[in-house]
Amino acid sequence: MADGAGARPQVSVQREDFDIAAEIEALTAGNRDIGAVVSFTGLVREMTGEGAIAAMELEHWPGGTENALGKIVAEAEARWPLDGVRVIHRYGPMAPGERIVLVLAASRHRAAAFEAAAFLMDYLKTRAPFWKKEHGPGGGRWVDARECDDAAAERWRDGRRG
Amino acid sequence: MADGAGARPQVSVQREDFDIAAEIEALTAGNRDIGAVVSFTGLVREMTGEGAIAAMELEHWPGGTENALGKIVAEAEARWPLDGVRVIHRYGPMAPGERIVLVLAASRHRAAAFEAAAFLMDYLKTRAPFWKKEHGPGGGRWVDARECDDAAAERWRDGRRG
Amino acid sequence: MQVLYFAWMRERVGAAAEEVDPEGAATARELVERLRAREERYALAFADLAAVRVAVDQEMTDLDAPISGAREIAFFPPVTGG
Amino acid sequence: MQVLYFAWMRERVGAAAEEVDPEGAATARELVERLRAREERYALAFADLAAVRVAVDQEMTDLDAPISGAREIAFFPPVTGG
Repeated sequence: MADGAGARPQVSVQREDFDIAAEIEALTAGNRDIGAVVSFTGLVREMTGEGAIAAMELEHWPGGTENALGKIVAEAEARWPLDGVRVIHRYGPMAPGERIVLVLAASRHRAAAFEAAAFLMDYLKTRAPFWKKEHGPGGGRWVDARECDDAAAERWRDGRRG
Repeated sequence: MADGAGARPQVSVQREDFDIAAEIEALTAGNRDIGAVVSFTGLVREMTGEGAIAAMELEHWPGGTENALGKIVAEAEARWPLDGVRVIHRYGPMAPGERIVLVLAASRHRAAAFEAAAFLMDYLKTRAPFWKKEHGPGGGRWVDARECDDAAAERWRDGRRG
Repeated sequence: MQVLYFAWMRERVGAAAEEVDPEGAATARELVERLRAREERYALAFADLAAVRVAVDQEMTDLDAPISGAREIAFFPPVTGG
Repeated sequence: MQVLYFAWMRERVGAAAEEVDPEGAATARELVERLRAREERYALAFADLAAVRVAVDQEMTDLDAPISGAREIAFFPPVTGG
């Protein structure tokens, strides 16, 4: 049902895990014009370039993170005809296999949903203030940013789509 | 857990609805190298070019459909380094808002998961033997294929990625 | 040889599957021409060849594909799933 | 003015937030230079300026952004979430 749909947050930064099916249900309920929903789920990988990690810790910027994610969502909504967007990003300690991030994009047709979800992730990876620290056999280690993430974000410049 | 993971089907053509969260869970369980899972869910839209529909009926080719979907999945696995692929497509009568199709792609990094899921949908839309008949105020009407679906599938020719 | 029809082609032919004598047709296109000449319902189903897709023994192909030795030919309109 | 540090910059500075006298610094880069000259821990945190990102009043910008009138400057390494 659409009741209270306007009151649901588009962006959440939280310690707790999330329920993908419930989030998709809440995003699409009451809107029968939606034909396509794309979800992205990011998980903690055990093997890194430095070996197997025991845990990962995500630092964020309370307030600043929500602000940055809100701008990224607004930019996606300006670029594509979306019927719904949802971003949930966790912080704090996490074990390998745990969910880190969820991005949902809903639209009438699939191209907009796919592109918007990919755009949201590319911008989140390069513009949202989160920092990963991996805890492995060699102790704690801050993860380096990847150049390919900058390249992925760059492809959306100048209104290009993919 | 990975037990029995090899026995799970990659492709299902079924009357029943599906559980997105359970499918993602089954696809990723026991594999801690997966960093990215992309899902596509297709829903029955109520408004069409011909007005609001009351129901939709999906015809398929028993045996031929599974065969076609299996080939599409094999092609995706040959093109991208995937840790898991899942395709579920329903047939039979469906109401607006109901789920029609689910595609999942899991990989270490997000680019492969996003591209493979988009590829699977583009090929499914143009090569998997399903036919939609919409039931609206004007009676039953077979849905026309969309030219933009052919264009979307064409972009993956010659090993191009996006 | 077994011939299958789907969607509105099935409705126009009035059958989902039938055993057909190919009468020496070497390609799917020749088989379609023989069927069209046979009865009005086939002429209707195959009125627009641009809208006809064909699979020979479950391999998607085109109307000029050879059909000698094939067990099953399927005719259908462009697919619209997903 | 309030200055925030995140991730390994926070660890090197030894504080997540502090009140800093900009000593007339007109840009974020000038503020960094004053901090670097002040104590070893700042010199360490800002050793590689290519790895420093800056936000002025929560707007992502660069080191040459003016900071006069700003309430809050945040310094952090390239982000690695997602």
